[in-house]
Amino acid sequence: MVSRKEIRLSGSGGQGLILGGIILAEAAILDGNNAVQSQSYGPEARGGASKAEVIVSSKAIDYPKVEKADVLLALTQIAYNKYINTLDSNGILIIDSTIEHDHNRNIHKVIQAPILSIASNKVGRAMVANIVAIGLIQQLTNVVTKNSLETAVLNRVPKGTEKLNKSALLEGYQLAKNKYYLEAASV
Amino acid sequence: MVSRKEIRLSGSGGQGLILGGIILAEAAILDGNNAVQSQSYGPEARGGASKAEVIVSSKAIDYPKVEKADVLLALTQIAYNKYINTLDSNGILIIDSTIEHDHNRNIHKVIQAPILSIASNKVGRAMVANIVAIGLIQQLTNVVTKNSLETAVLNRVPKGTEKLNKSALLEGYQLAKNKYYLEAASV
Amino acid sequence: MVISNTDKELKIIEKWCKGCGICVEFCPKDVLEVLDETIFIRDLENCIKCGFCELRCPDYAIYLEGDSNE
Amino acid sequence: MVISNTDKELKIIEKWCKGCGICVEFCPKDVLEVLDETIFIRDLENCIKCGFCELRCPDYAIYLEGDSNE
Amino acid sequence: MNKRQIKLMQGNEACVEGALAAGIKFYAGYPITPSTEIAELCAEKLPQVGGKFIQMEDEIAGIAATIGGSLTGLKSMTATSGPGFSLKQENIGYAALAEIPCVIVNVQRAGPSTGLPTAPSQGDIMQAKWGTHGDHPVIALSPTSVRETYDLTIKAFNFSEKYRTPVILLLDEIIGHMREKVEIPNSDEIEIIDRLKPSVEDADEYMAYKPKKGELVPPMAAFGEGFNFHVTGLMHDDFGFPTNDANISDQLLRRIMKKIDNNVNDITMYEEEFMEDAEFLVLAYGGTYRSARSAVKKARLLGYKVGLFKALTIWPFPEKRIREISNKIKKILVPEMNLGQYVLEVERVVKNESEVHHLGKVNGEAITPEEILSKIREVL
Amino acid sequence: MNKRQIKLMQGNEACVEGALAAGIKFYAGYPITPSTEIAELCAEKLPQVGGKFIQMEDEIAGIAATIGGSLTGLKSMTATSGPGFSLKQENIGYAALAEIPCVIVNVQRAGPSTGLPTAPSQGDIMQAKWGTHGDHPVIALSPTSVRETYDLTIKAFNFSEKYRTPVILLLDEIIGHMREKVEIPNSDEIEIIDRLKPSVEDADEYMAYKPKKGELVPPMAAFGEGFNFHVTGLMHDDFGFPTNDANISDQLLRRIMKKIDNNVNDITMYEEEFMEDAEFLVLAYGGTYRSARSAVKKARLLGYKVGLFKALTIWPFPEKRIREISNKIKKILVPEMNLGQYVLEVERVVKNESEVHHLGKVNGEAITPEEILSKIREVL
Amino acid sequence: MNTGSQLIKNNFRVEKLPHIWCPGCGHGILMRAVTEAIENLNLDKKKVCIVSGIGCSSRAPGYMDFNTLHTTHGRALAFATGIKLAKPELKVIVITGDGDCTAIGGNHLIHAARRNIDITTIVFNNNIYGMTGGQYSPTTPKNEFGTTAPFGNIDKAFDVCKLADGAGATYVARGTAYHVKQLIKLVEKGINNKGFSLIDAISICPTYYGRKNKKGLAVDMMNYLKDNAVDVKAVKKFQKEILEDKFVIGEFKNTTEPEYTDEYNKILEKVKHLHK
Amino acid sequence: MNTGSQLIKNNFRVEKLPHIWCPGCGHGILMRAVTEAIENLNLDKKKVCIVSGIGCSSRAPGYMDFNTLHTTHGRALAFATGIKLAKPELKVIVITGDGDCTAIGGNHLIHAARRNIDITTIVFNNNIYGMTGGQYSPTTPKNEFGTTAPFGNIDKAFDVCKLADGAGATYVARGTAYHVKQLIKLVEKGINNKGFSLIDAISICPTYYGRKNKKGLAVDMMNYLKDNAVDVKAVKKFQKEILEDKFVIGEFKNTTEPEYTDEYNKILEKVKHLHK
Ligand SMILES: Cc1ncc(C[n+]2csc(CCOP(=O)(O)OP(=O)(O)O)c2C)c(N)n1
Ligand SMILES: Cc1ncc(C[n+]2csc(CCOP(=O)(O)OP(=O)(O)O)c2C)c(N)n1
Ligand code: SF4
Ligand code: SF4
Ligand code: SF4
Ligand code: SF4
Ligand code: SF4
Ligand code: SF4
Ligand SMILES: [Mg+2]
Ligand SMILES: [Mg+2]
Repeated sequence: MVSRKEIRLSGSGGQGLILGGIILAEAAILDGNNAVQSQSYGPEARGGASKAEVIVSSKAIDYPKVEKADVLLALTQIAYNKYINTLDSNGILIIDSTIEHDHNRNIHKVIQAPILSIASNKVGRAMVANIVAIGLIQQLTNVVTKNSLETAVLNRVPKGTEKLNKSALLEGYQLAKNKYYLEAASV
Repeated sequence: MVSRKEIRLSGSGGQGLILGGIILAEAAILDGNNAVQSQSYGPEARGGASKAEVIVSSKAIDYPKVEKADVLLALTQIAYNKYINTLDSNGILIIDSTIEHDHNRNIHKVIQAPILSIASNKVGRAMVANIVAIGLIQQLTNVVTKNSLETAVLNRVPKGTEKLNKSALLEGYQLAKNKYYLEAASV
Repeated sequence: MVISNTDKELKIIEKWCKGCGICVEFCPKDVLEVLDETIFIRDLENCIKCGFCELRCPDYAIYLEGDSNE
Repeated sequence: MVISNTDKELKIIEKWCKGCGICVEFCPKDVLEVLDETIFIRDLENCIKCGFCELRCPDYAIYLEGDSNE
Repeated sequence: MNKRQIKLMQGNEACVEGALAAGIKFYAGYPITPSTEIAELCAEKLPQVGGKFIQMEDEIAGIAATIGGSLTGLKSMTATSGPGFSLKQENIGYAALAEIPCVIVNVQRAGPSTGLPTAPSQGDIMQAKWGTHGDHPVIALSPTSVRETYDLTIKAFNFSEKYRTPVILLLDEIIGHMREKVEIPNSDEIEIIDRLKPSVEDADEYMAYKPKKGELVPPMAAFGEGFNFHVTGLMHDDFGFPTNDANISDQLLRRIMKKIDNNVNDITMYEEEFMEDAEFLVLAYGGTYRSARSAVKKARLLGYKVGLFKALTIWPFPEKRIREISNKIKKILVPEMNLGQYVLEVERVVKNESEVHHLGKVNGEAITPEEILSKIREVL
Repeated sequence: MNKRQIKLMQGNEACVEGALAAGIKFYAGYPITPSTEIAELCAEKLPQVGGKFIQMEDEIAGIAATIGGSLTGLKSMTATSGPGFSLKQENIGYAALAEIPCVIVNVQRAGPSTGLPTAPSQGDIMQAKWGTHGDHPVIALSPTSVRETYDLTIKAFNFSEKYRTPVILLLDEIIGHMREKVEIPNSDEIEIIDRLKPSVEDADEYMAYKPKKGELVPPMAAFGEGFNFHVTGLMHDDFGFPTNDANISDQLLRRIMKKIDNNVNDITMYEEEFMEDAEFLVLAYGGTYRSARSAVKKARLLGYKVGLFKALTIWPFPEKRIREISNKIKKILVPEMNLGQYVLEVERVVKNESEVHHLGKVNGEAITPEEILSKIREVL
Repeated sequence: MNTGSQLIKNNFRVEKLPHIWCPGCGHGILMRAVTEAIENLNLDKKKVCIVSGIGCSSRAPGYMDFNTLHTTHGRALAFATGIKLAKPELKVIVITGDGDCTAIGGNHLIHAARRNIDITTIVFNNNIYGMTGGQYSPTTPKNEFGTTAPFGNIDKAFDVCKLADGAGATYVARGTAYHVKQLIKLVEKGINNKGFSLIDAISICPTYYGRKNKKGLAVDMMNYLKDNAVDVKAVKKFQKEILEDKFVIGEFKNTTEPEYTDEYNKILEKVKHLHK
Repeated sequence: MNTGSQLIKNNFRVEKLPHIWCPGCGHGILMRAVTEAIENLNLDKKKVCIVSGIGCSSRAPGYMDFNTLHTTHGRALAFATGIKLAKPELKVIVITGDGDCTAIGGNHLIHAARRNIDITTIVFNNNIYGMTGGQYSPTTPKNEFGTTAPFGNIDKAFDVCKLADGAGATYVARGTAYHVKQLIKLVEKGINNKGFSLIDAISICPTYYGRKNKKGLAVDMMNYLKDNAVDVKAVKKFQKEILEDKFVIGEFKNTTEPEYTDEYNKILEKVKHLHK
C-alpha cells in the first residue's frame, strides 16, 4: 500500500530525466501500483525537458501533476532555484553536489550527493546520471522495489547499454549508504 | 407613386438579362423610386444567369426577391417552363415568338412578340434582345419612364454601342404598338 | 475486326452540339456547316472519314461509326 | 579607419559559449580548447587573428575586437 | 453640405466603396464565388488611389499578405467565401494574437464544403466566432442592405484600427449580389478612425504590446518607421518577444479579449422596430432580415403584436439587450439560412424568460416572408 | 480469457494502439507538437501490419490523403494540433458532406495562433463543432485517461465507420503526453465496427448516397471494386452527382445531420459519480476532469454535496441528460482550460434551473484540484 | 436515343451529357482525348480512378465512367496521393486546371512530383480561372487581361513543365486541344510512366480568356494553337526571335526513377518479420 | 557586460542572447552571416525587414535588430509579399527552414519566385524538422532516418535550387555553414538582385539529424560540409562518380527580369489620370 507519492526530477535537457521518470513509473507498475509520469517541454519539442514528474499510488491517481513534491531531485542550479519552493514541507530534497544549497530554508530532509560526478567518473558516462539518481531515490524512499526498478531499467534503456545502466543503478544504491544527509529537520 | 412591382426576366445565359434588369432598376431610381435587382447564377460564376429580377417601388423594398411576378419575361422555352408558375394571377406574361405557350393556362395577359428576331434581324445584333425586351416592358407597364429608361440604357451599355442599343429600345417601344396580345382574361 | 475508314458512317447528335464551329473549321473537305447554332452535314459526299471532326468536337456531337446497322 | 588584423584582440564570452568545439576544430593554429563545456584560450600567442573562430561560432562567443580599449 | 450621390449599387461593390471611404490601401486575396466582385473592383480601384492589389496563390496567402500589408501601416482587407474562410482561419488567429488590424470579408454561400457555390447562406455565423483554434477576440458585422454594407465596411475598418484586431464582415450571397438604390453619404458625414501610432521619439523604448496606463490597445508602429520591433504568433511580452511565462501569457490573452469585452457597447449595433407593445419578437440579420421585416409588417397588419430586432453586430452578441428584451417578450423567432446557429446564442442568453423558436433553411434559397409569417402563425 | 496486458503507456501511444486495435490501415499527416508521437508511432507500426503511413507536405494534404485512403476502403486517420486543425477545416467539411469515414485527432495545445506550443489547453472545443463553413454533422470525443484514449480511439473509428462521417478525437497535451498504467483489453473484449458495404451484385445500380429504406447511412463501396461511383463536395443526388436542386440539397444536408441527431443516445458517452445526494455539480472533460475528480473527492470530505459529471462525448452535447440533472442541481461548475467554451453549451441547455459557473485557465498550465476546490467553496 | 460514339459510350456517363461547358470550350476535347488514351491502353475500367479539384476543368470526372472523385479546390493531388498509396493497383489520373493545379494546388503538385508517385496529371490549362469568371491565373501570360487584371497582368507566368521538372517529375510533356492525336499519345506515355507524369494540356476558354483578350471565337483560338505551337523536336530549326511568340509542345522529359509506392512496398517487405 | 563583437552589437538584440539553439547548431552561424551581409551592404537598418515562419531557423528574427516578423508555419513568404508590395522601399529578407519553406510553405516559395518579387530568401536547410524533434523533411536525403522515417526515408529530396529555378527565381545559390565567407557574398548578391533570390544555406542539426543518422558531433558535421561541397565553378573538373556523393555550392543563376513591385509601380503610373 503506497499512498500518493509525488516525485519531481529536474535538471537540464539531455540529462535523461524523462527516461528516469518513465523507469520509476514502470517500476511502480511492476510493483502492482498505479503510476503517472509527465514532463514539461521547451519550445515545440526542441531542446530536452527540464522537468519530469512521477506520481505513484496504490489507489487511482486523479490529478496527474505534482502539487507538492514529496521528493525533489535537482541536478542543476537553475532547476534547484526554479523548483525548490514546490517541495512539500515533509518532502525530501536530493541535489547534486555542484548545487549551492540555501541552508536557511526549512527543509525536512536534504541529501546532497555527487550524482553527476559518480556518473561521469565512476560509472564512466555522464548520461547515466539519471539512473544513478533513481537508484538513490529508490533507497531513500522505497517508493518502488529494487526488483521492479531493475527490471524497468533493463526494459527501457537502449539496447547494448544494459550493463552500464545496471552499474549506474548500483552506484545509486551505494550513494544512499553514505551519510550525505545535510539536514533532517525531524528525523 | 409606384406600389411594389415585381419583374422577372428569364432566358438563357448570354442574353444580357442581368444587364436588362440593372437598366430597369437604374431607370426606376432615376425616376425617384426604389429598386432592387438580383439574379441567379449557374455553377460558381460560370455560364450566364438564367434569371434576373427587378423590384420597383416608391416605398422601401424589404424582401428583395420576386415572390409572385407582376411581369414575367421568358425568352426561351426552358425559362418559360421553369418560371411560368411564378407569375401572379394578375400578372403580365411576355414571351418570345419562338416559345410554345400553353393556352390552357389561365393567365391575365399574355404578349407574345418576336423579340429575338427583331433584335437579330431588324436591329441587327442578337445581343440587344434584352434592350428590345425592356423597351417592350416599359410600354406595357409604365413601371419606369421612357426618359429614365433611355438615360439608364446609355449609362450602362458598353461604350460604342449606344446607338445600337438606342434603336433596340425604340424597336421595343414599337413592338408594344402591335397587337401581340394573345390573351387578356379581364382586360 | 478492323473497319476500314470508308465503312464508317458520319453521325451527329444535334442535341449535344453547341454550335461552336470547330469541326467546321478543321474539316479538310468542307463537309460541315453550322446552321442555327447546330451542326449540319452539308456535303456528305466529300467526307473522307478522317475523323478530325470527332477528335476536336468538344461536345462529342459528331463522330464516325463503324457499324452502320447499329 | 582600417585596423590591421594584428591590432585586434581575441575575446570570448564564456556565458554565451555552449562548448560545441567548432571554433577549436577549425582554428588553423590550435589556439583554442573546450574545457568543462566552455571555450578556453589555450595559446593566445599562436593566434594569427584570422577570424575563423568568429565566423563559425554559432553563439557569437568568440570574436576579434579592433579597439582593445573598449 | 453636398447633395448625396444616389446610385444603383451591388452589395459587393458597396463593400469596396465603403472600404475606399474608410481608407483602404491594400488588398490581397484569391477569387471565389460569390465574393469575387470585391477582388475585381479592388483590382480596378485601388491603383487609382495609389493603393495595392494582389491576387495571391491561395486564401492562406491572401490573408497572410493582408496582414503583411497592414504591418507597413496600410489599411488592409481580404475577401472570400466559405471554403476560403476555412482556409484563412489559422491566420485570423494570428492577426488576433499579434494584434494586426485587418478586415476579412466572407460573402457566405451554401456549404458545407463546396456545397452550392452560387446560393446564399448564413452558415458561417458560428465559424466566424470559433473557426480558429484557441480563445481569441472576435468582431463580426453583418449588413442587411447595400447601404449598410457600405456603412458596416467603414465600421469594420474603424473597429479594426481602433481595437487593433481583425474584423470579420459577414455578407451573404443575397446582400453581396443584389443591387439596390443607395445614397452615398458625403465624406464629412463619415467617421473614419485611424490606428493609434506611437510618437517617433518613443522609438527606442517602444513596446508594441504595452498599452498606455488604463488603456487596452497599444499604439502600433509600422514597419520601416524606425521602431524595429518584433511581431510573433507565440505568446509574447510587452515588447513582442516570445515567452513561456504563465502570467504574461495569461495577461496578454485576457487583455486582447478585454479589448472587445470592455467595449461591447461601442461595438454592438442593432436596431429595433415595432417594439412598443410587442409580445413576440423576430430577431434576424443579414439577407434574412429583409424577409423578416416584410413578414413582421404583414403580421402587424394581421394584428399580431410582433416586434423586430435587427442584429448588425453578430459578435460580440448583444447579450445585455436581448436579455432585457426577453423579460418583456413571450416568444422569440430566429429565422436564418442555416440549421440553427445564432439561435443557440439567443437560447443561451434568454433562459426561460421567453420561448425561442428557429426557422432554418439550407436548400440554397432565401427564406421568404411567407415562410416567416406562417412560422409566426404557427408558434404564436 | 487471456490475462490483460498491463503497460505504462503514453496518451498519444494509446491513441495509436487503439487505432491499431480498431483496424487502422492508413495514416497521412504532418508533424506538430504535441501530437507528433502519433505520427511517429504510426510510421513505425503501420508497415508492420501492412498498413500505409505517409508524411504529407502540410496538414491540408494530410487530411486530403487520409480521405483518399478511406475511399479505397482502408480505415484512415490523421493527427494534428491547433494550427494544423485550423488548416484541416475545409476538408473536414468535405468528409462530412461526402460521407467519408476518417478519424481526425487534435491534441490541443495553448492558442490562439502558435501560442504556447508545448502547453496544454482545451481551446478547440468549439472549433471542433464550428470550425468549417456551413452546417455539418460533428462527432467529437475527449478522453480523460490513457486507457480512455485507447478506448475512445476505437470508438472514434467505430462511429466514423458506422455513420460514414469524420470523427474528431480531442486530446489535450496533458492526456496526450502523460504516461500511466493501462490494462489493455483483450481483442475479444473490444467491439469493432466496419463500414457497411454494398454487395457486389449491386454494382450496376449502386447509389452511393441512398440509404436503405428507413436507414440513414448508405452502404459505402470502395474505389477499385467495380462500382465506379462519383464523389463530390458539391451538393449531390443519391448517385453522388452534383445538383442545384433545392429539395435534393435540403434532404441531403438534413439526412447527414440526422445520422447524428437520431443517434445521440448511441454516441453520447458520459459518466457520473457522487450524484445520489448532489446539490452541486462539477462538469469536466479531458485532462481537467482529473483535477475535477480530485477536487470533488476533497470537497466531499469537507462535506460539500458535490457530484461529478464526466463528458466523454463532447459533440453531440449530452443535452438531454444535462437538462435532467439540472432539475435536481442548484449550481453547476464547468472548469476548462479556455476562457469559456463548453460552459456556453451548458448555459444554453440548463436555462434557469441551475446557476452555471465557469473556471477558465489559459496560461498554459493545468487547472489544479486546489483551484477547483476553492472555486467550489466560492460559488457554493 | 443516340448516346455517342463507341468511345463515348464506353467511357462516359452518357446520361450526364451534354456537359456544362460553354460552346467551344477546349476542355471537352481534352476530356475525350484522355479517355481515348485510357481506351488505347486497354486499362481495366474498374481500376481507373480519376481525381480532380474545383474549376470548370475539374468537372470532368463527373462525366467519366470510372472511380471518380471531385475534391476541394487545389487538393486533387493530395487526395490522389492517398488513394494511390492506399491502393497502388489503381491507375490514378488527375484532371485539374491551371488555377487548381498551379495556384492553390501548387504545393501538392511539387510534392507529388518530388515523391515520383505514379499519378498522371493532366492540366487543362486555359490560362484563366474559368469557373469563377475570368480572373488571371498563374499561367496567364504577362500583359494579358483578366477581371482581376484590368490594367494588364504584371505577374510572370509559370512554365508548368519547367516547374514540374524542377520539382522532380519523371515524365513531362505539353500538348494542346488542337493537336489531339499527339496529346493522346502523350497521355498514354504519361500513364505508362511508372512515376509522376505531368501533361500540360493547353485548352481554350472562349468565354472568358478569349473575350477578355480579344482572341476571337473558339475557332480563332484553336487556330492560334495550331499556328503557334512548335514541336520540341523542331525547336532547333527555328530562330530565337521567331520562337519568342511561340510555345513549345511535345515530350520534355521521360526518365526512370524509383516510384513511391514501389519504395513503400520495399518497406513492407523489410518489416514483415517485425509483424507480431 | 560583454555583449559581443561590433557586428553583433550593431545587428542583434543582444539582451536576447545567447539564443535558444542547441550547442553546435548551424543556424547561429548562418544568422551571423546574414547580418554580416547586411552590414557589408550598408543597408539602412530601419528599412530592413526580416520575416520568418515557424521552426528552429524561424526563431532567428527574434534576435535580429530590424523590423522583424515571426509568422505562422510555412507562410513567411506570403506575409513578406504583402510587406514588400505595400512598402517597396523596405529590404525584405526571409529566413526560413527546409520544412517551413519547402514542405508547408512550398506554394508560397514557387509563387514568390514566379512573381520575381524583390525578396531575398535564405533557407536554413538542416535536412530535418528540428523544432518538432527530427521528422524527415522534403530535403532529407533518401534512405536517411527521421523519427517518422524509422525504416529509412523513401521520399526523393528536393533540390531547393532547382525548384526555385524552375519556378522562376532570378538569383539562385547555395552556401553552407562551413563556407561562411562565400555565404556572406552569396547573401549580399541575393539582396542586391532586384528580384526574387533564393540562397539554400546548408545548416547542421547535430541534435536530431546528426543523432538520428549517426553523423557525429557538430564538428563532424561541419567537416562533412567542408569535405563534400564542390563549388559549381569546379564541378566540371570532377568525374561524375566522384560527384555523386558530393553536393554543389556557389551561384547557379543570376539573371535580370522585371521585378514585381516595379511592374506594379508602372500600373500606378498608368492609372494616375483615372484618379478622381
Ligand atoms: C478554397 C477555394 N477557393 C476558391 C474557390 C473558387 N474557385 C473555384 S474554381 C476556381 C478557379 C478555377 O480555375 P482553373 O483551375 O484554372 O479551372 P478552369 O475553371 O479554368 O477550368 C476558383 C478560384 C473554391 N471553390 N475553393
Ligand atoms: C501549421 C503548423 N503545422 C506544423 C507545425 C509544427 N512545426 C513547427 S516547426 C516545424 C518544422 C520546422 O522545420 P524546419 O522549417 O526545417 O525548421 P528547423 O526547425 O529544422 O530549423 C513544424 C512541423 C506548426 N507550428 N504549425
Ligand atoms: S470525317 Fe473528316 S472529312 Fe468527314 S466531316 Fe469529319 S472532318 Fe470532315
Ligand atoms: S465541333 Fe461539335 S459542338 Fe462544335 S459545331 Fe461541331 S458538332 Fe457542334
Ligand atoms: S582568430 Fe584564427 S587563429 Fe586566432 S583563435 Fe581564432 S581561428 Fe584561431
Ligand atoms: S564555437 Fe563558439 S560556442 Fe562553440 S566552443 Fe567555440 S566559442 Fe564556444
Ligand atoms: S468558362 Fe471557359 S473554361 Fe469554363 S466552360 Fe466556359 S469556356 Fe470552358
Ligand atoms: S534541434 Fe537542431 S536545428 Fe533545432 S536548435 Fe537544435 S540543433 Fe539547431
Ligand atoms: Mg483555368
Ligand atoms: Mg529544418
